Amino acid sequence: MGAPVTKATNYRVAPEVTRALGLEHGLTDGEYDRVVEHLGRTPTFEELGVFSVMWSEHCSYKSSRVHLGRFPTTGPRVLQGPGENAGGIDIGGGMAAIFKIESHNHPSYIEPYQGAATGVGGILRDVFTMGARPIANMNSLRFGRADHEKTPFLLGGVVAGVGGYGNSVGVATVGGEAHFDAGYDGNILVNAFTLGIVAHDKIFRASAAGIGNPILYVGSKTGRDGIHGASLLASSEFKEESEQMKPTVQVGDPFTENLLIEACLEAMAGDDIVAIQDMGAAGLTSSSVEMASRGGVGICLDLDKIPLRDESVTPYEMLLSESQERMVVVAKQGREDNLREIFERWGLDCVPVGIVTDDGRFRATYRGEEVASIPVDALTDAAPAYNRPIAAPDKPAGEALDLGAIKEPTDLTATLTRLLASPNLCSRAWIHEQYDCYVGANTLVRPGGDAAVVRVRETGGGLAMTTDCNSRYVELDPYIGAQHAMAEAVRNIAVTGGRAAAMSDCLNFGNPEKPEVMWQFSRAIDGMSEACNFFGTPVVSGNVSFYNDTLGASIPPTPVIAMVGLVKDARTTATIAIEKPDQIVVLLGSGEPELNASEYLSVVHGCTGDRPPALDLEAERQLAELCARVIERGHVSTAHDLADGGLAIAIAEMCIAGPGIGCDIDITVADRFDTALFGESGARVLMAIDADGIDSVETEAAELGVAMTRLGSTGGTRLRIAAQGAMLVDAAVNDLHEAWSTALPKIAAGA
Amino acid sequence: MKWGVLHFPGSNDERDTIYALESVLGYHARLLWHGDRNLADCDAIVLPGGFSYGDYLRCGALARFSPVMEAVADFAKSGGPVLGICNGFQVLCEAGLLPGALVQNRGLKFRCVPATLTVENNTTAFTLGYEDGAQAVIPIKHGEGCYVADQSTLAEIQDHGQIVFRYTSNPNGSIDDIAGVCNREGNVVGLMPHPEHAVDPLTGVTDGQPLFRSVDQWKQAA
Amino acid sequence: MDFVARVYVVPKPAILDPQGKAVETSLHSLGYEEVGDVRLGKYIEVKLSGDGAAGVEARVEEMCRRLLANEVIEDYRFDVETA
Amino acid sequence: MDFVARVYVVPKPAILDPQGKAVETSLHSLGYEEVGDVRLGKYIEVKLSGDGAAGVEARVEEMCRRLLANEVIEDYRFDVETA
Ligand SMILES: Nc1ncnc2c1ncn2[C@@H]1O[C@H](COP(=O)(O)OP(=O)(O)O)[C@@H](O)[C@H]1O
Ligand SMILES: [Mg+2]
Repeated sequence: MGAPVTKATNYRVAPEVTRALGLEHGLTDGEYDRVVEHLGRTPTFEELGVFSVMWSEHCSYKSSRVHLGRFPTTGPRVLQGPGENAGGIDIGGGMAAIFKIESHNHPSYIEPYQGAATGVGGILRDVFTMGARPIANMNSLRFGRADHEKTPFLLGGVVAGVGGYGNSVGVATVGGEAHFDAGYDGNILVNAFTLGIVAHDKIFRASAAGIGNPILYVGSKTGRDGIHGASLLASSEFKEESEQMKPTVQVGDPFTENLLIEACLEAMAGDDIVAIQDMGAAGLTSSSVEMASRGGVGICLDLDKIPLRDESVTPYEMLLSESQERMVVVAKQGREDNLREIFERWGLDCVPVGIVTDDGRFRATYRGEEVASIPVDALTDAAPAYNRPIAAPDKPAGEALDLGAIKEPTDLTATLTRLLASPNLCSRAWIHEQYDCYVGANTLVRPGGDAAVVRVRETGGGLAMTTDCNSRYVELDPYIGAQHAMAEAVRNIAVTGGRAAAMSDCLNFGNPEKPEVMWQFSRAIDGMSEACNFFGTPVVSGNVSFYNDTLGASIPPTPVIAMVGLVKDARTTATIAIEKPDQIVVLLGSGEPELNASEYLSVVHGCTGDRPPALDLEAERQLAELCARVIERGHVSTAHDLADGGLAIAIAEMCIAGPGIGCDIDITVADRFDTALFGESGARVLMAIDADGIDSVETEAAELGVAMTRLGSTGGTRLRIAAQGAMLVDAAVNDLHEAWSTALPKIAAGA
Repeated sequence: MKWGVLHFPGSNDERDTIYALESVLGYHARLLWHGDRNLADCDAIVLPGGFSYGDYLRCGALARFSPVMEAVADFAKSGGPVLGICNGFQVLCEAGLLPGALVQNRGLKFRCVPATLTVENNTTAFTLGYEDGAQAVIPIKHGEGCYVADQSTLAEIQDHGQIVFRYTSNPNGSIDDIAGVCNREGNVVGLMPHPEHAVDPLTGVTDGQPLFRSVDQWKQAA
Repeated sequence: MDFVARVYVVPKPAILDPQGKAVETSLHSLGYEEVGDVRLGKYIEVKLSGDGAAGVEARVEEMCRRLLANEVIEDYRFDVETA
Repeated sequence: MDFVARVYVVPKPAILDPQGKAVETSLHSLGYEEVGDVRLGKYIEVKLSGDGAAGVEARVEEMCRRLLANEVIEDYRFDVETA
């Protein structure tokens, strides 16, 4: 003990550490033994807290690590693969794109506004920590049934939170996705993505170095928020009691984040910083431990120096707090004042709280007492890793489809209208109109189409980005389903004129202790890995979210793909909108529509089928190349891929997105009308092309071996779809627009 | 012409405004820090959009006390052209340099959509370049853009031609569809829509260009 | 001496209060039919020190006028208590 | 009988209150150095009818829990008066 302290100023609370307390902290018996072994003694209370968060599923990836190694993570463009705060790729002109997607599922279910908001805040920090200025956000959302009683509250809160944070912090939210499915009734998904750009030689890595270098604490003060928040919440099943974990709720302060971005970027532009890292899940502990581990050094923290919101915060709480908008900086010795000057000008705290040491230990002192001293290794490399049992489910998901029992609707116009107003196909405008998509002055293709495209001024080109996952497909076949998600992402990028370059992923799954969940997980990774190799799109960052279970039921497996592509020239992009009459409408690609697993089957007939549509990766690749080429060359500026809802939905969306111009098309129907109109498949794209551009597209298509069919032309104000002369659909674009655009506001209002 | 663009903590569109002014429109433009007490010989001042001081308490309420705002008030009084965009408009209202106030959208939600405006007064420093009654498409993006004023203020600004822009289709519940107003002299203008995001053909429409160009005419006439 | 000032800021009656209206509608739809008008304002708790209540009140009045309320759209009142 | 309920909702003490913090900083820079902690919450005035204060209070309590406050991050209190 150091100098005698009075009780009023010493807030160390240190209950006796026992195995039972270890178990309460979420450690298993075996893990507790290993803790004792690593230390050669019983841990202190603070050390127990540190082990429990560092070894949590969320921080240690203990169930997923053995599988993630299968992802291809290298390639000619990769500047930074997984392992840092975010991944990075070369985008030409000496510039890099830094990006990552991350989950904030459980916090968003407990408090949707703050959960979503702090999710956005966290992913932004992961990106600007690397030295990159964030220029685009996306969000991938899953809610329960549209008519579930909690859905309006959760939807409203999450969207307001994403917008509330992103708009205020000043980064454009340019895209995302939102789906409704009963499988998420008790466990919604909120995945947030950020992309930033930085010059190659300005990329920062969070690796502590330089024995004796000071460690600075920057940003908001530490409070009690989120003790065991993200880490433990995301590391166990969701139970009724979880809703009681209210002290774990974190509140975001986008204003401080905005200042933090500017101040950090300014500080990183100088030469005073060795490493910088945000305090994310498990706060101060995991940020310092990770920096120490990457640099192969030790870190010693003086907890008396931590800026506190409330003086009674204990050392245990300081180590575990997940208060937002905080960073840890390793400064060069003697440069602290330069840094303090910058941060203070932005109104931010910047205080030395420790030093880099050579003993390879994570140490923390409080009031002259050492409250923690742990080998860094024990917390990182030597953290538990489990090869959990894997078993395919006894019976396959879904039920075999008996097409004979699926009655074809008599009024296909009514069916189309109904589908356009269904929860998963209706307009997302209610969502993205709550997001500022203009700020930054770089948004070339705004939300509402396929991928979003953002300009890169330094290169004159652009970056296309999209998030995708059809979890029904994945549930029916995790391998093919995950590949469909990738193919759709590649297609979404291609139809805006980009070429998919690399990706991040957020693997949202159920309880990994269930062998069937691990089977889904492992199969999805295999499928994605194969597709990554095939498309040449390595995984540069990502996140795993397990334990998405409520009351024993797992969510549908949801490996969300966040794909980033390069657009050569900011002046040549395409959108889905039909802007002109008298253009020729063509269908490219040879995917054969199927009813199995389609949105139509689920909405109109209430069943799912038993497998996703067939997938042809080679066809996808050729089709994507064709789209990028013809758009790049300026032959085409209207293109849209076919995904959920099939051909009829896609063409309707193209009419709706423009000024109201209709089109007349005639399709060849082999079998059933509903299959032709609403069946789903991979590898199909629609384009509307000027008459004088059609030959060029035809030539390119022939060269790449992509089938091209002329379907009809644009014009008038009605969408007409005929098959071999018989009119199947005949609707005013205005009416379709009305059905499509009013559906989501009704869901949000609980109407 | 040299433009000064204020930078409060929490401003978001200040760099976009500089980009619009310099790279698209070819003016000189510079950032002015909220703690500065002079305007560095700028010929026109923009208060940009964003969330100054987090927009905590009320939008624009905390920014109006920044040291730089005293200089802006003097500049405005001496007839210098001052433009408040979105949050900048809110700051000007809070500072009493423009009449009225902005409150939460009637729909209670942030809205980011293109809005069509009618130019109601084309004699101000920022509208000389528009035809009288011209329409312009300029995006809005705000949660608190509902313009309010009491009856007497409303009558007064109506009588003095201080209503500068109206929405053709009201997106936020503003009284009388008001999207922008000016002071009596017409040198201080505030509007909720974002003209700086309506100048570059690559990112959308260009209907915001005349707004900035108007200042050239205003200066010449002065 | 330590005081706490409690400041209540409400939209002026002439100013529409869409948030209050929304709360009212929600309360009705939750079955609280006895509810009439709802107004939604701000509640600000300020801890401060001073020599006596009168002096503190004068200061708080000034804070309200300068910062805490915007008299174009809001009314305010407050009370001061020793903490 | 007509009543008015005044509901005060404030962020829980352990929860970050960035608004309150910002107001605090602003008051300091305006020269109110005597100001300590500031918390910013909501003030809700609900007009309602009922047979007696006790019944009305029970109803208001329920409204607070169900709608007016978010107990995950906020505390509330209220008083009821005849209007
Ligand atoms: N949560 C969201 N946030 C922002 N934009 C969204 C969101 N959900 C959907 N969008 C936008 O709506 C459009 C349609 O989305 P989606 O149907 O998922 O496209 P696709 O089928 O091409 O993947 C896209 O532009 C998408 O970015
Ligand atoms: Mg698409």
